This record gives sequence, C-alpha cells and structure tokens, in this order.
Amino acid sequence: MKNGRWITQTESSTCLSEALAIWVRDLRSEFRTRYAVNAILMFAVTTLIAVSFSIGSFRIAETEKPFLNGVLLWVILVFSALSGLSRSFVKEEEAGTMDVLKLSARPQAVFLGKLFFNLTLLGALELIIVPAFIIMMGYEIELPGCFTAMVVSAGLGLGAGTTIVAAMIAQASARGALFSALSFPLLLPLMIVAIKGCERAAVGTDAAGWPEVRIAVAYIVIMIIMSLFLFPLIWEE
Amino acid sequence: MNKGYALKVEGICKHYSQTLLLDDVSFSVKQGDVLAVTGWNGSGKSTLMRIIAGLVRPSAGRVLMFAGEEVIPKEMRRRFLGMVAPALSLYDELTGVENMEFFCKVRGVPYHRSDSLALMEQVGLGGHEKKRCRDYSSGMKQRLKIVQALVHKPPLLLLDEPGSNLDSKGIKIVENVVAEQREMGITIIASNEKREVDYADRIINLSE
Amino acid sequence: MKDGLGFVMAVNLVIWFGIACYLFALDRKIRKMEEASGDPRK
Amino acid sequence: MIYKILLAVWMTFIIVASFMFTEAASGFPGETSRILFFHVPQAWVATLCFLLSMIGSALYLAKRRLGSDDLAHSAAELGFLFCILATVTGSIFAKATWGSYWNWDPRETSIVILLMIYGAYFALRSAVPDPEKKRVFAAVYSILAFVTVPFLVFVVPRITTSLHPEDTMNPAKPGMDPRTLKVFLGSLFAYTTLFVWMLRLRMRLLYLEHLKDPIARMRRDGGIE
Repeated sequence: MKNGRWITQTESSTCLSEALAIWVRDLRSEFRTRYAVNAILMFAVTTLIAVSFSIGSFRIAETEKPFLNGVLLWVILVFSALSGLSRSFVKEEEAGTMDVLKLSARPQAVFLGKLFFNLTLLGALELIIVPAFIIMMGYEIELPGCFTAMVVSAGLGLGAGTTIVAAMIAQASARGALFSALSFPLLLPLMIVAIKGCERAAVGTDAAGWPEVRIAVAYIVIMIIMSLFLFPLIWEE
Repeated sequence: MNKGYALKVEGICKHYSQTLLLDDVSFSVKQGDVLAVTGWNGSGKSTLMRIIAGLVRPSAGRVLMFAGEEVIPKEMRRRFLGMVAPALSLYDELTGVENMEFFCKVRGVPYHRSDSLALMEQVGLGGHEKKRCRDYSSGMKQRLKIVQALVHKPPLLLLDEPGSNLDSKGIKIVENVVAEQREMGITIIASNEKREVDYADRIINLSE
Repeated sequence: MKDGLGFVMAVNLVIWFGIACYLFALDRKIRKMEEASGDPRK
Repeated sequence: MIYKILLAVWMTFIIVASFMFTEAASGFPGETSRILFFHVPQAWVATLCFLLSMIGSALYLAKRRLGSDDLAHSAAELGFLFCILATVTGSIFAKATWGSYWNWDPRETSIVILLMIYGAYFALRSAVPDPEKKRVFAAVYSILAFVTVPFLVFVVPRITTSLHPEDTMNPAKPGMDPRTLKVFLGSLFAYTTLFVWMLRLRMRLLYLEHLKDPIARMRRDGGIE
C-alpha cells in the first residue's frame, strides 16, 4: 500500500456524480445481461403484434381511431413498462449488492441513478414501439409535436412513478405481482391523461397549450420530489 | 489532515422477532486500535458489524463516530468506513477493474485506471482485471472485496471474517492490510479464527 | 309516504340494531382483554 | 361510553327521519334519492380514512411510534370497508337512476381508484416479512398514493368529461330543501361518529396485540428515536 494512502480524500462526490456512476454501471450490467430489456421488449412486441394483427388499420372506424389507438398504445406501453422496470432493483437485491450500494452511495443518488436507468429503458421502449404502432395501426396524427411531447412526458411520468415502488418491492416477497398491483393505482391518473393527450394530438383541434402535457409534467415533478424525500426512508434499514 | 478518529458504541441491543440477539453491547475504540469481536455462530457478530456500518438500525443504543471532536453524522459515516463481509458481494457481470471503477466513482474518489490496477496487483489480482467477477474464484472475490473497501482510504475498517476463502498468500495480504490500518485508523475484526483474533489488541466476546 | 317505504325503513333499522349490538359486544370484549392484560397505561 | 349509546339512538333517528320526514328529491325516479343519506356519508368516511391513513403514516415516518402506524393501518382497513359500501350503494343508485350499474362517472372512478389503493396497501403490508420495513413501506406507499389522488379527483374529471357522454348530475347537492339538508347533515355526523367508534375499537385491538409481543411493547412505550 503506498504510504500516501492515509490522507482521506474529502470526497467531493456530488449527488449527481454518484447518480451518474450508478446509471453507467447499471447500463453496463444491463448491456451484458439484458434482463430488463428482454422482459420489456418481448412483452411490448408481442402485444403490439397481437393487437395490430387482430385489429389492423381498417377495423376501427375513422372517427374512432384517434381515441382507440391512443388507448391501445398506452395499454401496451404501461404494461410492458410494468413487466420490466422493477428489474434493476430486484437484481440488485438478489445479487446481494444492495448492501455495497448502501455503503457507497447516498440514497438520493441511488434513486436518481436508478431513475435515469429506468428512463433509458422507457426511452428505448418508446423509440421502438411508438413508431411501429403508428405504422402498423395506421394512426394519423395531426400534431406530431404535441404527440411526441405527450409520449415523452408520459414516459417520464411512468419512470418517476414506478422507481420508488420498485425499490420497495425488491425488499418484499412476491415481487412481480406486487409491483404491478402497487404501481397501477399510482399510474392510472397518468395513463388517463396520456390517452386523452394522444387523442387530442391526433385529432389536432383545440390542442392549444397542450393541457395534458402540462398535467403530465406536473405529475413528474410531484412524484420525483416526493420520491426524493421518501426514498431514504425505505433505503436505509 | 490526520484527525484523531474514534468510535463509541453505547448500549446496543437488537431484537429479531422474539429473540434478543445483542444485549447492551458497549465499547469505544480510538485511532490505532484493533478490536476483535468473537462469539459463537449466531451470536450477532455480523449484525453488530452491520449496525456499526449503519446498514441496520439497532433496537436500542447508538453508535457515534468522532473525527477529532465533532461527531460524524450518520448519513456521512459511510464515507469514513470500509466494510468486508461475506454478505457483501460485488457485481458479477462487471469485470474486476470495472468494479473498481464503479466504487471509485460512486465514492467520489478520482479514478485512475493505473491506481486501481496497482491496488489489484497488491492483493494478488494482477492480470485478472479483464475477467468478469462471475469467473473469479471465491478467494479472488474476497480479495477484490478487500480492495474495494480500501479504495477511499477509510479511517474505520470493518472486517467480518476477512480470511474466509483465502489461501496462505491471501491471509498474508489481510495481515498487511491490518498492519497498515493499525497506524492509520481503527480496525474491527469479527471472526472466530484464532489467527485473526491474535491481530487484535482487545477482544470482545459476544457469547459470554 | 309510499307503502313500501316503511318496509325498507324497517329493514334498515334491523340491520342497524344488529351492527350496534355487535359493536357493543366487541367493545365489552376488548375492555375485558385490556383489564386482563395488566396494561401499564390504565 | 355515553356517546356510544347516544350514537345508537341518533343513528336510529336518522334512519327513521330519512324515510319518514323528508320528501324524495325531484328529478330522481321514485324514492331513489333517499339512498343519498347513506351513500354520500359512506363515501365521505372512505375519503376521511384515506386522509387519516396518510396522517398516521407521516407521523410514523417522523416519530416511528407504533401508535401512529396503528392509526394508519386501522384507518386504511375501515376506509376499505366504507369504500366498498360506498361503491355498492353508488352502483345501486346508478342502476336505479341511469339504468346501468356502472358508467364511469368521475366520482365512480375516484372511488374505485381508492379501492385499488387500499387493496395495494394491504398487499404490500402482507408481502413484507420484517415488521419494521413493513410499517415503513406501508407508510411511504400511503403518502405516495395520497399525492396522486388530487390528480384523480380534480384534474382527471375535468378532462375526461368528453371521454364519455357526461350525463351525470352531482347527486349530492340536488338543490336540497332545508328538511333534507338537516337530515343529511345529521347522517353525516352519525356516520363520522360511528367511524370514530370503530376506529378506536380497532386501534385498541392492535394495541393489545402489541402488548403480547415484547419488542413492540418496549418500542411502543419507549418510542425509539
């Protein structure tokens, strides 16, 4: 051991730098094992194919399309997210690395790191599924800008709402079922808002000021702030 | 910057469902001390270590760590301690050096690949840094855990059965680490191995 | 006042008396358990 | 003890009054509007429980005193009960007035979400073995759920109105005549008192359970930091 080792560096790690380190580590592990990605994409692709195969782009009447396509899109997105977003915490618990993480990073940083990771997964999910959905279901959208804003903000809301729940169920038994049961009541308002927003964007009339997008952003801000307060309580014994 | 670090453990009790695991454990250690905690299996050695590390909340009593005069707040204690324990495991899908990189960065220690490689070299992991931890033998994993606990040069070092899975060379490394830490800070070893208990100049037996 | 209404009211009253009796019985049972438990607070 | 007997008498008086002394509100088929003397107080108690459960949870997270967790747990249980009652009476009323048991008017949505939140709360409480973690997780979840309810109650109804043909009229306040209003408020008071009585019973029961278990007894009196 070099003799200079005694002087303890006053660590200057900010919450963000710790979170980024956790995020990068999670991405690297995920890239190698691909547990979460497989779970999410498998679910999403199969449901999308099942839906588009059975309905196709003609079965729904033209007037109904904006609304019904919005519902189908968000059913696919929310439930495929619910099938994989708990993976990062659950794997951490099963591998026994949660204690090491507790000893090296502050709770807020762990939350943010895992949140970024979940948002990356959701981003990948949306990038693949939304365009495919639009093409396969013949979903004409009048205001693409508003539509993308809605999809992105609701995706962020999905991440914000489920990350702390994933942390809790990772330390409980019956994890998979519990995660959906706990997350769904919290996500339902967001889902209703997202469906309405997509319909409004698709129809394209009276979409001034993107009301639903603003509601989704409010949801994101509230959930992240609440989670930053509550996460340390469930993180430390 | 060589503050006199000290650790005070007062009246620690811990109950699990109906059993009383730890009953009023108290001691205090200061810089340069090496303390051994012994006791039968299930006497609460590991639980006591986890309470000191702040991973577990005691049913009663408290743990205070002093840097010079002022008390280090509980949330900050994690920056001043390193822990090696059978229950702590590293990231299997990452390679040895990636684990080191993660622990350096997450602890805010400036990460230089060369430093990490040098540290790994010293615990006999030279040349293994590219392999995934999954492919490490349990002895190699134990050495990596020891290195990981020292990466931020902690004044308080908690070693829970450090010699487990280690060959004679590995045990030499543990002796080195304890000797090095003795001058610099506090060491607490939880073990029943006679060899490891002899490192200590004070012993606490949880089973009496 | 419709004829059926009296009947509905009667049913409600019966249900309420059942609930009230059950609650009173529960209250007494708990009070006994509290006395038997040697509770420091009492 | 007195207030319990008074409550029993008062509730009987309310039941009689809601059938005998008030006229059925106009605009509703037959006598169906009388259910409001029972449906609305139940929904009110269910929401009150949700608030109490949140307060108990916040107190528990702050002070880690078992009493607060008992409050949160009992309030959630009673909330679940009254929520089911409100949902049932609500759909009976919906069937009588609009011909369908369920047509997702915003109030029905929020009651059902409340039901799901209570269900999830109990699922969480039963899925965490370690009692300490269980209480902390339940408390955290109750607070998180409480934060999303305003979204549902205030935000969603306004934008979902165009989702479905909006044919509901706010049944709670159909321009009450003074006599109905008096009985309605009386019923509200009766239900709240009944709720308080049941809540205290449940909390005393939980307290007794804690007495049997030595650690909780120490925790409960000591109130560890």
